[in-house]
Amino acid sequence: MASLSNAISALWPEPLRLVLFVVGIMSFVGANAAYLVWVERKGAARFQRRPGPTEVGWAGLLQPIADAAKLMSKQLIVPAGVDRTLFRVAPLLMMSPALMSLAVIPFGEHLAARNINVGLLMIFAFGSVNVMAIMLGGWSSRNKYAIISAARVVSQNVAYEIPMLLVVITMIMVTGTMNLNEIVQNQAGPFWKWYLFRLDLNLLAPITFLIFYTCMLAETNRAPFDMAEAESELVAGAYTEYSGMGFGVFFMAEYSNILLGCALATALFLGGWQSPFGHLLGNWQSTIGVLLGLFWFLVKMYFLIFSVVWIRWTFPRTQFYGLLNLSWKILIPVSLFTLILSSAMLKLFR
Amino acid sequence: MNPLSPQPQGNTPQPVPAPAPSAPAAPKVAATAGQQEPVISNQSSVASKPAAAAAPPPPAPVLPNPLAHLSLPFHGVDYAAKGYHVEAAVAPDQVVFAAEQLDKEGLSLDTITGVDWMAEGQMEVVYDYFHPAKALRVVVRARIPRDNPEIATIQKVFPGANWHEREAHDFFGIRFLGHPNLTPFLLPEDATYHPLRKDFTQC
Amino acid sequence: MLVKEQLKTEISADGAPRETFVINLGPQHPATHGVLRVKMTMDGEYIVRAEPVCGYIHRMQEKMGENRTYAQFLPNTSRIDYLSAMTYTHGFVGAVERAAKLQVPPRAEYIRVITSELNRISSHLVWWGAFLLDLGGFTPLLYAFDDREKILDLLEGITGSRLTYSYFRIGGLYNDVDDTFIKGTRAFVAQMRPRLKMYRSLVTDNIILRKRLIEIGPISKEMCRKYGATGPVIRGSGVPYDVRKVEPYSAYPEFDFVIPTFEEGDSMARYLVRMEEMAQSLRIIEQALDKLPAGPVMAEKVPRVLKLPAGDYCYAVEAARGRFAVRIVSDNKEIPYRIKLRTPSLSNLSLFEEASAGMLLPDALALMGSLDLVIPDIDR
Amino acid sequence: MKNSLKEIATGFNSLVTGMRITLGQFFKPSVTVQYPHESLKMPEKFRGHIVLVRDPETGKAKCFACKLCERACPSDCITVEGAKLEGAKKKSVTQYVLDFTKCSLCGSCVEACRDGAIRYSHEYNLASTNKEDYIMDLFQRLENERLEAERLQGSLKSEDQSLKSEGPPQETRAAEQRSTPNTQPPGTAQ
Repeated sequence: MASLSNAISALWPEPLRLVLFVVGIMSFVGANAAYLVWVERKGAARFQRRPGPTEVGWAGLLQPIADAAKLMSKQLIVPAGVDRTLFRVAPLLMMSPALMSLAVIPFGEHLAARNINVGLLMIFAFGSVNVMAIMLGGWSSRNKYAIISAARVVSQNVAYEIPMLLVVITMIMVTGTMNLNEIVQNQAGPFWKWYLFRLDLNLLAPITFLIFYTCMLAETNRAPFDMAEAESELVAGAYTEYSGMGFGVFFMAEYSNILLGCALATALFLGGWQSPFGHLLGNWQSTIGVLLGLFWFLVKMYFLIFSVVWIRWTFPRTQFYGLLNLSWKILIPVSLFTLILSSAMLKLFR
Repeated sequence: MNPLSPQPQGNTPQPVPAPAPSAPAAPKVAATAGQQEPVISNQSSVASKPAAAAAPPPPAPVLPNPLAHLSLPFHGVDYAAKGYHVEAAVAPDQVVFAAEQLDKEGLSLDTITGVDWMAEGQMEVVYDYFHPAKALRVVVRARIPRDNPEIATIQKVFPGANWHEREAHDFFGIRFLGHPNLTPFLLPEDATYHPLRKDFTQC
Repeated sequence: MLVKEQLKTEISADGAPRETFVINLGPQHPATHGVLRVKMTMDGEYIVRAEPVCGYIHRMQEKMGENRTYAQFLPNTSRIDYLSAMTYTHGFVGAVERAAKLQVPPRAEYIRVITSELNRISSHLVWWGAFLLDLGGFTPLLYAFDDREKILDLLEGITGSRLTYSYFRIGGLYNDVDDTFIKGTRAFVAQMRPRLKMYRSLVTDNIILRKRLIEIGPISKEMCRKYGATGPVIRGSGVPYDVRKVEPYSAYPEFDFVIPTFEEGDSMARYLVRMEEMAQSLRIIEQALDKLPAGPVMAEKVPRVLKLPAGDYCYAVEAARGRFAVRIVSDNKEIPYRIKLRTPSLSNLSLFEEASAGMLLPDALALMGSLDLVIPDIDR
Repeated sequence: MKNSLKEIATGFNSLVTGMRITLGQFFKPSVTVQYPHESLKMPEKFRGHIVLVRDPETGKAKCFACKLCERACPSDCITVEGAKLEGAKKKSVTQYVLDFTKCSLCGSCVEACRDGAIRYSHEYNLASTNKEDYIMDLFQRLENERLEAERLQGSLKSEDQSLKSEGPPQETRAAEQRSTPNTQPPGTAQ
């Protein structure tokens, strides 16, 4: 049987294929953003020993839909004296980079909207738009809490993009490519071939992963680094003045960013669509293979997402300067060190 | 200093174990003298009191007075009956001095409050102190005229008095002279009434 | 880096007026636990001046006291600090009993101690959860409430109410405890010890929490004394002041317990004091259950119409937040001439303005949380 | 350097410990009660709002309108009226209104009552959108219950015995469930 994407490309011309993928990604992100909220609520409930949403649908599965309906039916209040355009644009500006970045994530060997050589670069280029969005949202709200939050987000994201990029540079150096598909292909085989465990290439690989993971939490403004929202300090931070779907889009974007971050971590460190037991079921080209690849990818990605939820419901929030200290005093030196170490290792052993 | 046996002093019944029903009722015996002439020493303060002429109390046992060395009319009180160890009725212009003295003794300010003795036309300001290391509760009282309730602030000695004085001002209209911010504390910002004055009828 | 001392002034280092803005923290704000408002003059995220504005939930309890009999005022005392209602009622009935010279039977005193200590634990649990909520950790709140529910169930079983107990009556107790309560309390003590250990490893040892609390919001002994701070605040500054030890009341002298103190004076010290106090309260409860004497729970000859002899009477108890003192001025009538309620939260909060100057907003909120405020307790 | 490495190690360890604990809780059963579907049983001594106690002999209210409860109430939420019926030794209650909007559930009234004529109800589902529902005419409520019981007695002879032997507490409690504020017959509200 021909592979799914081959079939698609054979049957439909390129523009149609693109539309299909874009729609696919958008619905994937939409469904995920909605149901990650459910996962979060259900997960939080379990960590806190309560049942969580149960009323709407079986096990509360229709809750996200009810929430969305509620948010959509609410009035979009624009506070007096704000810059309306920026105020309205900010949520969309936060949502769109996540959507676009997902275009280069390979969910299977042939299941990527765009298999481009600078995939990683593109993700990070779009990733920095995120900061702008929250900053604009916070600044244009004309609310003191929102402005404090905007200022925090900028310094936080600047601080965390550095170690994250250093880690990614290490990975690019180790893999020798910026194409995510190739990076995953390089990790073929059983799970000890994943870059997370490739101590022969990068002696500090697990630490590299931890740095990446921590930075991802900080970049997506997730607890314990949720300085932008910091509910008990800044009410709702940059989102204070947003109502209805304005807030809803911010909320969805937050989950889309988590999704993106976890997908990227999966592709970079956890072998992407590769099975942890090597090629057991033959060819990745077959439809079964594609689906199996998707299955493994999603398993790993959702495990990471679960861990994000788990962390959120375990720890208190860090101090803001503690957060910056962590980045500048620990993460950046360590990631620089890994960069140098792995380049030395590459020079010596390859 | 001579730890005097507690004389009928201040506004309270005597610190005797069993308050006889004939003991002077609290409001009746006011420290009127205290506010007219400055009380200098323990001795004079006691002497200057109009000493409950109506019903002389039975001789009370001498109670320990850990603050006898201070030049203020402190006298011991039966803790089991009253809930404090030492009390003094001082002149209104001596409350700051008393606060300074007690501050030096290492006491801490418990609270400041008022009692409105409408019948006598007086307002009593009660300063409660406690010692953070030992069982020592001190009550300092001062009486001021009810129609012009003014007394110096002890906020400079105990910054914690700030809020207590504001509260007393809210409730009784006592003006604490020298207080930096005598605005309504618990009452609404525009409150002009003082609900704990006995003639308050607004509610 | 801005120097803390410099931040306390309105003038910046170069002599120019500091460019500040005012932010209103409250009366509706997630971190103010009710309706406290803090008017904060900020320089960026640094606090130049934080001025608490109180009175949003003021109910004039003291005036209410002047309009009703002693027995009628009793339910009010549960509503001042609703989280440690038992101890507040204790303070009030103690003052009345002292004035009326009522001898409370020993069994009643023991049960008062048991219920007060249970109440203290439940209050500290609420504080613990809410404090963690202030610091951004939500899950501990629900663990704390899980344990607190057990206490509330126990207390509801004997008092009939979950929060505003009105259990202590002038001269004794509303009713006697039953075997269910005693067994349940023993079971609770046994359950609570491992939970405290769990809290320790989940939260107290957590590096994020330690970073957020250690050396944050230091309060010196002298500052505590000047502001009349009591309870865990003064004990966190190294002064072992606890009314239960300094001015022993009720049956407390008969139990063996220690007053936990920490010298540091920072938010962590106050945190640790409360955590340790819960363990001590468990000890007291255990001892009291072991020694619980038999007998009546109500004093004999409590007059139906209670008139206190003229004079003023004080009584202080150690509530969960510190020293709660009641002053009753009586003029030999059925209703009190004046009731003064000295509440610990007011004095504890009054030092906030001085202590928080020059701090960062999140740190100031950690400091405020560590003071354990209950707003109705301040506003009365 | 050594210290900071140690700090990082202990810090990391504390984070892992915390996560282990929450994961442990993850798999434990939940501790909450799903309120509208299931509700807690109130303990015997639960202090709900007050209701009048029926005299098992006469089937009428025990209360004889001595007004002790009215006087004991700190919030003035009880209004009692009584009248001397023909041939009766004592007065009997004709009106007993509890203004539940003011009631603080302190229980002073029950304690003041010397004859055990009022008791606490175990009813706690008292939500209503109508303020009038909280001004409860307890006497009317008791009368309605009595009439209801009589009606039942008349129609169902077989239940006659059981109703009598049950005694007042169960009987009234069953009636309470019928008469939450929402479902109260309009006549009971005043």
